[in-house]
Amino acid sequence: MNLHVPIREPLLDVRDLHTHFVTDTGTVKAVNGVSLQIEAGERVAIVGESGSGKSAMAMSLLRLLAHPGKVVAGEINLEGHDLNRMSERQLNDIRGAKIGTIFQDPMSSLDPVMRIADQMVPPIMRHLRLRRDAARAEAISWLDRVGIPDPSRRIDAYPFEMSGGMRQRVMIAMALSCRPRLVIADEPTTALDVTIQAQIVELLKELTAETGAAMIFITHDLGLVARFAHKVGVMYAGRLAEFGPVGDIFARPQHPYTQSLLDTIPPVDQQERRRLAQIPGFPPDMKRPVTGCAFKDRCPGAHRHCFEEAPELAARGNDHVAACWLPEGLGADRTVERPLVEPLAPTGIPGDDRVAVEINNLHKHFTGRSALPWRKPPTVRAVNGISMRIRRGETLGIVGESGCGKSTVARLLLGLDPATSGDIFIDGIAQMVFQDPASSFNPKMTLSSIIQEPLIVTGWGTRLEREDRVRELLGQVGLDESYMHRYPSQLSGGQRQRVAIARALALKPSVVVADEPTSALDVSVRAQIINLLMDLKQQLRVSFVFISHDLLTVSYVADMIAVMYLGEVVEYGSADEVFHTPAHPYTQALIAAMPIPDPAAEAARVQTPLSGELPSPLSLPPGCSFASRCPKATDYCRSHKMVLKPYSATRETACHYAN
Amino acid sequence: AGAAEDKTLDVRFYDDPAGFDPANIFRIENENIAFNVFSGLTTYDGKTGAIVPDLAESWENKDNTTWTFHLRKGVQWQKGYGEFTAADVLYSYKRILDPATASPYIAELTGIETMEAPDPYTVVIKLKQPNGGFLHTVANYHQGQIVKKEAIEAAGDQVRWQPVGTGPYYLESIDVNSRIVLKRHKGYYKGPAPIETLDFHIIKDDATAAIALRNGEIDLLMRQNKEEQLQILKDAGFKMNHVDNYAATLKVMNLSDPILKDVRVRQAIAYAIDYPAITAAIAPSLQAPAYSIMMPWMEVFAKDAPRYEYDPEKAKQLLTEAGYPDGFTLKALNTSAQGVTEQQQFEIDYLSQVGIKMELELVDTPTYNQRRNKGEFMTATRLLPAINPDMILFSYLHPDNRSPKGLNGAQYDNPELTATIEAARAEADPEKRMELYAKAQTIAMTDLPYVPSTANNVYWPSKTNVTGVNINYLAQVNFWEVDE
Amino acid sequence: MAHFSIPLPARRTVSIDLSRFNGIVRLLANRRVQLALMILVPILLLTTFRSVLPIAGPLETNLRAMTKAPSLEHLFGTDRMGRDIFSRTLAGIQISMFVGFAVALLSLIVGLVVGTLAGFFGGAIDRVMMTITDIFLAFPSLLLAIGLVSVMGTGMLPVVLAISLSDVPRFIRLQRSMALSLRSRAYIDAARTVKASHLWLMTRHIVPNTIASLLVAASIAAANAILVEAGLSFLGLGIMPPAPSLGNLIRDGQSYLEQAWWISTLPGAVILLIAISLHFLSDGIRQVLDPRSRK
Amino acid sequence: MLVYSLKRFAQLFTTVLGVVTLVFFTMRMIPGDPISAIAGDNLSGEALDRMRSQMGLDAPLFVQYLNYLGHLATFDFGNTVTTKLPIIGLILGALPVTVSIAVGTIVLTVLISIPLGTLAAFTAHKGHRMLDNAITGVAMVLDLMPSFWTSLVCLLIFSLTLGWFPASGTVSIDDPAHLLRRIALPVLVLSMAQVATLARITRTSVLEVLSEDYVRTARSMGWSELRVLFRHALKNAALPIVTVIGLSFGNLLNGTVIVEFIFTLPGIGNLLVGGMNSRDYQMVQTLIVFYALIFVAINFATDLIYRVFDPRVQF
Ligand SMILES: Nc1ncnc2c1ncn2[C@@H]1O[C@H](COP(=O)(O)OP(=O)(O)OP(=O)(O)O)[C@@H](O)[C@H]1O
Ligand SMILES: Nc1ncnc2c1ncn2[C@@H]1O[C@H](COP(=O)(O)OP(=O)(O)OP(=O)(O)O)[C@@H](O)[C@H]1O
Ligand SMILES: [Mg+2]
Ligand SMILES: [Mg+2]
Repeated sequence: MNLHVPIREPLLDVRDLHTHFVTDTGTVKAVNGVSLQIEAGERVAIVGESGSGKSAMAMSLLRLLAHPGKVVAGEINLEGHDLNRMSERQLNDIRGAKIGTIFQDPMSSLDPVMRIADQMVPPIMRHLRLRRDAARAEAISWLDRVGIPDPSRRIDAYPFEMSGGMRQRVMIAMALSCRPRLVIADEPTTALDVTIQAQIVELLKELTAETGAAMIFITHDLGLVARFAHKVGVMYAGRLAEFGPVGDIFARPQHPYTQSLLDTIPPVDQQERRRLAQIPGFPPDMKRPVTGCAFKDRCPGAHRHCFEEAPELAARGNDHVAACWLPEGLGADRTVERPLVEPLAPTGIPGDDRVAVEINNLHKHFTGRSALPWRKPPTVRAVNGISMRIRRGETLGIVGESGCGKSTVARLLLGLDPATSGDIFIDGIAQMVFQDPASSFNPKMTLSSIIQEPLIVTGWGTRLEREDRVRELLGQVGLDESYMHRYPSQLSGGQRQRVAIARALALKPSVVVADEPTSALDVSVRAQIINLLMDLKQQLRVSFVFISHDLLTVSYVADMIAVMYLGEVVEYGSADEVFHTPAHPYTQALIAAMPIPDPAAEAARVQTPLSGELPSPLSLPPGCSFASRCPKATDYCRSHKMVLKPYSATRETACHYAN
Repeated sequence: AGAAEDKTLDVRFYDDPAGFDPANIFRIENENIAFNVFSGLTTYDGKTGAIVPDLAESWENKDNTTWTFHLRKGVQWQKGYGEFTAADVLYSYKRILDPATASPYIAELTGIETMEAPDPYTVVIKLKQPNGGFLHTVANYHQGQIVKKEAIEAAGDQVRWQPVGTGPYYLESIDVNSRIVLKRHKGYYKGPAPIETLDFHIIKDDATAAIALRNGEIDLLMRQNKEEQLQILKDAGFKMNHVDNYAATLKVMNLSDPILKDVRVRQAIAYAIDYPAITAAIAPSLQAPAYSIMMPWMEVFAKDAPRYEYDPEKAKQLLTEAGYPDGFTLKALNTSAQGVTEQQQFEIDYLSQVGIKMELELVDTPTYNQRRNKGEFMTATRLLPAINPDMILFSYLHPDNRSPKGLNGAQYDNPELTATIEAARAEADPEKRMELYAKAQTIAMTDLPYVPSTANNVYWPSKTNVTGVNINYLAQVNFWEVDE
Repeated sequence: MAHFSIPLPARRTVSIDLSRFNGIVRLLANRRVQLALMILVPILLLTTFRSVLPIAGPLETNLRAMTKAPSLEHLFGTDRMGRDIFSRTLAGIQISMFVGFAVALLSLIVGLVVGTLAGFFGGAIDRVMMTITDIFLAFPSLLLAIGLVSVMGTGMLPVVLAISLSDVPRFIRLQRSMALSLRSRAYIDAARTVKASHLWLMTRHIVPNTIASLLVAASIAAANAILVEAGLSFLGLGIMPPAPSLGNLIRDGQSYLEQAWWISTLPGAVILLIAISLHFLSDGIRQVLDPRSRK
Repeated sequence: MLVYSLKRFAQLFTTVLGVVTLVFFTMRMIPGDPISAIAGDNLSGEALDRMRSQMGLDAPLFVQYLNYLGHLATFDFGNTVTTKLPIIGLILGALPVTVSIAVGTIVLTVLISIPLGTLAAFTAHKGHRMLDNAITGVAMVLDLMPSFWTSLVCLLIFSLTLGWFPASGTVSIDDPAHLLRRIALPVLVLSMAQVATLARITRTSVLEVLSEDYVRTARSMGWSELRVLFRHALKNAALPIVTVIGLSFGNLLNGTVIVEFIFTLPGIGNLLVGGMNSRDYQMVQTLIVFYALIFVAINFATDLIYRVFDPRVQF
C-alpha cells in the first residue's frame, strides 16, 4: 500500500477488505480488496455503477450481509478495534452504538407491524444503558430533532401511518439515537422525491455536524455527492477506482471511469447540449477472475499494461488517489469527443405547425368505495383539469413530485383509462415506454414476439414482413438482430429499455409516452437511453411525452416542460425558460432542491428546502393547491383557485404572484 | 366386573342406535336391546333355536287358526307399570295393526281376524287363514314384543327411546352418540339377571373393537365381522361365542331378465361357483357354504332338495344348452358399504372360468336398497334372517310378494310352488306340513330363483370369564343368561 | 484520441437457440427434480412393463400361497387371497397415478379458466365466481364424494370428480390472485394500447405466466389425490376392488397389520415414495421458477 | 368495523343460502331416500311405501324447498328421520367433540410446526441445508401417511402395547382430563397430517421475513439474531401462518370422519356420514348450514387475528 500515512489515527481504517458471495454457480467477489480511511466528522460519498460492490462493502463493515455473503479477509479497525475479529456478541455492542446505519428504502426498512417506539427504544436502552422511560424520552427527542411533528404521540405510531419521507426521518433518528461515531447511509434518499431528498440531506448534514459523526454515504447521484460530501470514493468491480476530496474529484477526475461517469450527466448549462457520454459495455462478471485492470474492456484509453496488471491506488495529489495506469486518465479533452446535440426549435419541427396531441380540460377522478352506502365515496382528483397541446416532433417533459398525476396523464393519453371529463385528441396513435423494465415485458415471450405483438394485434403484414420490421426496429434502437430470440430476462436493464422503445415504435406512432423510462437505470445506461431518445426524435420526428421527476434530465431532453402539482399544471413553457427562470414558486422550489453535480456551485447555493409534503389528494384545498407549502402564500392564495395564465410568449404559469 | 351385586358388563355396540320401538325397530343391534327389554308370548331358545314359552306359559291351537295363549301370572312391567295382563297383548298387536302407527310389520299381523281376552290371563286369537308358523309371529321379535299402553302414551313421539317391557333389563339411559345403559329388571319373572348393568359402548370399527377387548375396556363384543381379528382374538385366548348358519346369503336372480329367466342359466351359475372352497379360504370362521334357502338346523329343512356341488363342466354344458356357449355378462348389483368383498372377487374368478363375466354395480346402501326393492337389477344379494320358514317361503317365493310390493325380488311365480306353500301354511298335521315344505324346497332349489351362496356365522368374542353368551338364530343374546 | 487498438476476443453468438429449452434444462439440472425422477422413472417403467415381469397377475388368486411374507418369489408377499402384492402394487400405482393425474388436470383446467376470467375481469364476474367458490369451499368434500358415488356409482370418474371438486376452488383462487396481480402489469397495458382483445391478453399474457405456478400446485394436488383416494377407499367410496388402487391395498391390509404387516405397509411405502417425489418435483419447479433462488 | 361486519353478514347469508340450496337439490337428485335407507333385508316394498307417505316425502320438490327455507328462517331444524331426535340437539352434542379434536390438533400442530418451521427457516437462512432438509423431510413423510393407517398403528402402539390411552369409551366434555385421554390419539394422528403444511408455510414465510430489509435494520441496531427471530420474524410471518391455520381448522371439521370412526368418537363427521347413509335430508342440510356458518366464522376469526398481528389490516 503506497497510501500516505495519516497524521492522526483515523476513525475507521479499512484494510484490504474482501467480501464474497458463495453461490452454486460460482463465487461473487463483491468486494475485492478495498482499503480506505475515514476521519471523525468526515462525510465520505461512495459512488459507482450498480453492482460495483458499494452496498456489499458498507454492509461488510458491520457484517450485516445475509447468507451467502461473507467477509473473507481484511481488517476493519474502528477506533483501533478490529471489527472483523469480533464475535457476533461483541459486534452487537458496536452495531447501532458505534456505527449507525440508514438504508435505502424507507418503506421496507422499518418493521411494518411494530410501533416506532418498540423499534427505537430497546437499542437505546441497551447501548446507552438507560431505563425504559429515559430511553423513550431520548427517542422522542431524536424524533423531534429529525423534524417529526408531535413526536411524543407519533412515537407510538406504526410505520404505515407515515409517509416515506417521515419514515426516512425515523430511520435517521434511529440510526443516530445511540450517538454513533460513524453513520453508514446506503442510498438514503434514492426512493424519495427531490423535495424530500433535499430536506433529508440537509438534515443529515446538520445532525452529523452536530454530533461529530463521520458518515459513509452511498449514492448513484453525483449531484448529491457534490452537495453533501467531503470526500468521494468511486467504486468499480469491487474495488476503489478513485478516492479523494470532492472538489478534486469533480474538477480533476483522474480515473477514466470517474471521468466517464461525470460526463454522463446532462449539463446544467443548456447552451451547448452535447451528447452525453456513454460507457460502452458492461461491468465485469465478478465471478470470473480479473486479470489486469477491471475497467480495461470499457476504457477507450486501455493499453497493453492495463491487460496485464491491475493498477493499485496511487497518489494523484493531496489526499487524492486513483487506480489507473494512465497518468491523467482520459485527459481533459475527452469532452470534445462528444458532438453537440443539434437543438430543435422549441416549436417542434420547423415549419410544421400541426398538432399531434391536444388535451382540453382533462379530469381524472378515482372514486373509491364509500364505507357506508349513504356516505359520499372518497375521490382522488388525480388529474384535475389540464389542457395542453403537443406539436409534431416536439418533446413535452412532465415533472412533478410523486403522486401529482403524471402517470395518470400518460394512461389517459394512451386510452388505458377513460377520462372523467375533458377530451383528448391524438393525430395518429400513441404508444408507451414504461418505467419498470422488469414488468414491461411478458417474461415468457421472446423479444421478437414482444416487438411483433402490436403488429400482430393490429393485423400488420405477414410473418416475414413482421420479422423484417423487428430487425429494422432492433437496428434503430441499437440492438443486434441476434437478440430477436432472447427472452427479457436475458437482457440488461438498458437493453430492455431499448426493446421497450422498439416496441413502442413498431406501429410508427405519432406520440410516444415515456413514463420515467430512465429512473430505474444506472447513470451510464441512462445516458445511453437518453442519447437514443434524442437520436430517434431527430430521425423519426415523433412527438415524445417524457415523464420524470428528474428535472435535469427533463430539461435536457424536452422542448417544453409542464410542471404538475396535485393534478394540475402549475407552469408550462419552453424547457430552457422554465428551467432557468422558473416563475412559479413550486418550480423554483423544485429547481432549488435539485442537486447540481458541481461542488462549487452547490456550495454557493443557499439551501431552503421546500417544507412539508404533498397534501392528500383526497381533500384539495379550496384555493391555490400549492398554498399550504408556498413560502409566499397569502390569504388570497388560500381562497382563490389559480389557473394557467400566459407569463411570456412561450410560457404560462398558475401563480398569482408570478403574474 | 365388580362386587357380586353390582356387576357391570361392558359390551360393544357396533352402530348408532336407531331406537327400540317394536313397531318400527330394525337392524340386529337394536333388536338385541329390544330382545332384552321386551318379551313376547313366545321366544327362541338361545341354544336350540326352538320356540319356547315366554309370557305365555302354554298354548293350544285349533286347525292352525284359533290360537289360545295362557299367560304367565304375576309378570311385572318395568319402571313400576304394574302387572302384565292380556290387555297389554291386545294393545300391542292393535298398535301394530293401527295404520297410524305406520309399522312396517303390519303385514305380519294382518292375518288376524279377531283377538280376545276372555280373562286377564288368556288371549284368544283367530286367524283368517290357517298359519302353522304363528308362534313365530308372536315371538319376542318385532311385532311380537309386548308393550305397555301407558308407557307408550307417556313417551309420546319418543317411544323408540323410552322402551318399557317385561324383559330382564330395562333401559336406564342412552346417549345416541356413544352409549346405551341397561339395568337389570329386579322384578323379572324368572328372577333378576346376574349382571346389574349392561353398558353398551358404540365402537364402529371392528379393529378398534378388537383392540378394546384386548385392552380390557370391553368384556363382550357384539359381533366381530373381521376374520383376521377373530384369528387374533382366538389366538389371544378369548372366548369365541358364536352361532353358525344364522342366516343365508342369496343371490337374487331377477327372472324378468331375458337371460336369467332360463333356469339352465341359473343352475349353471350355481354349479360354477365353489362356495365351500371360497368360504374355507377367506372366512373359515365367519362363513360356511349354504345349500338351500333353509338353514340345516331348521325343523323344515329338506335334506334331499337338489344341491349344486361345484361342477364347472356341468355349468358350461348347461350354458351351451341354454344358448350361451360363450357365456354372457352378469350384472351384479351390490352395496358399496364393504367395498368389493373377497367373496365377490372369487365369484368373479369362478364365473369367468365358465365364461360368465360378472360385473359389479356398486352403489351406496340407500341406493342399493331402493333399486333392489324396485327390482332394478339383474342379480342382487339378500341376507335371509332365518327364523320363520313359512314367512321366508311366502315372502320370497309367493307371487303376491313380488317386488316392488314385497320381498320376492326374483319375480318368481311358479303356481305349483305357490300352491304347495299355501297348502303347507294351512296344513294342521305337522307331518304332512313337513312333506309340503320339503316339496317346496325341492321346487325352489330346482328352479333356483335364489342361488344360496354362503351361510353366515355370528361371533361375539368375550373375555373368558363371561358365560352364558348363547346367540340365537336371530343373532340375539338373552342377557339374562349371561354372567361373568 | 488516445486509443490503443487491442484485438478483443470476438464474442460469438451461439447459433442454436438453447433458451427455448432453458426451463426444461434448468429443471433437469435441479437436484430435487433429479431425485424425483430417480424414483418416478423406475416406478413408472415397472408399472408400464409389469405384464412382462415374471409375476402373477394382480387379480390372480392363489389359495396355496395365502398371507405369505415377502420373499424372492413374492417380493411384497401375498395377501389373504394369495394374490401377489408386488403385482397388485404395480397395478395400483397405475390406477392411483391415473387418479392423481386426472385430478390434477381437471383442477388445473377448471382453475385456469375460471380463475383467469375472475381475476382478469374482476367486478361482478369476480364476485359471483368467488361466491360460488366459497360455497364449494364451505361444502364438506366428503359429502360431495358420497353424493357423487351415489349418483354415478363407484368407479374412477366419481372419485376423480369428488377429489377435484374440493381442489378446484383452491386452484381458482390461486389463479385468480395471480391473474389479478398480472392484469395491472405494464406489459398488459402495452398490449392494451394497441387494443389487443381480452382473449389475447388472457391467453398470451396471463396464462403463460401463471401456468407454472399452477403446475406446482397441480403436482401437489396429484400427490394429495392419491392419498385422498386411499381415504375414500377406507370409507368405501373409493375405487372399488378388485381394482387394486394403492388406497385399496392399504385398506385391505390395514386390519392385518399385526399378522401380516406387509400387506398394507409396502404399498403404503410406495405411495409415500410417489408422493414425496411429486413434492420434490413441485419444489424443483418452484425453485427453477423463483428468480430469487436463481443465484 | 360496522361496515366490515355488515359485509361479513352479507357473505354469511349468501354462502349459507347457496350451500343450502346446493345441498337440498343434490340430496334429492341422488338416488335413494330416507326410507330406502332404512329398508334392510326384510322390509317389503309395501311397508316402505307406507312409511314414505307418512313422512310426506311426496310433496313437489319446490314446495319442499320453500318449506325447508321457512323452517330454516325460524331456526326449526326438525328431527332425524330414523331416530326422531331433534337434530339441533345431536349437532350440539357432537360439535364439542369435533371442535375439541380440531382445536387439540391445531394446538399440537402449532406447538410442533411453528418452532420446527422457524428452526428450519433459520438454518436455511444461515445456509445450513442439512437440518432444514431433515425437518422438511420428516414432516413430509408424516404428512403422506394415510390417516386410517396411522390411526391403527397408533392404536396398536399407544393403546394396546403401551396402554397409555383407551381405544374406546365415552367422551365427556365435562371431564377435561378424560376428554384429553380420549382425544389424544386422534389429535396425534390428525396433527401428523397438518404439521408438514404448517411447518412448510412457517419456514417459507419466516425465511422470507428474514431477508426483509427491516430485519437488517434491527440487526444494524444491535439486536441479537434470536431476538430478531422472535420479535420481528415470527410476528411478520404470522399472516400466512394464520391463514393456513384457519384453512386447516376448516378442513379438520370435515376431515375428522375417519378418525372419528376408528377412535369411536361421536363427532360431527359421524353425524354427517350417518346422515348421508340414512339419506337423512334434514340432518345433512342442517349440518351443512353449520359447516357454512363455521366456515364464515373461521374467515371472520382469521381476519380478526390478522388485525392483531398486522396493524395495517383495516376493516
Ligand atoms: N445475495 C447475493 N448473492 C450473490 N451475489 C450477490 C448477492 N448480493 C449481492 N451480490 C453481488 O455482489 C455484487 C455487489 O453487490 P452490491 O449490492 O454491493 O452492489 P451495489 O454497488 O450496492 O449496487 P446497487 O447500486 O445496485 O445497490 C454484485 O455483483 C451482486 O450481484
Ligand atoms: N387506480 C387508481 N385508483 C385510485 N387512485 C389512483 C389510481 N391510480 C393513481 N391514483 C392516485 O392518483 C394520484 C396520481 O397518481 P399518479 O400515479 O398519476 O402519480 P405520479 O405523478 O405518476 O406519481 P409517481 O411519480 O409516484 O409515479 C395519486 O394520489 C394516486 O394515489
Ligand atoms: Mg446497493
Ligand atoms: Mg408515476
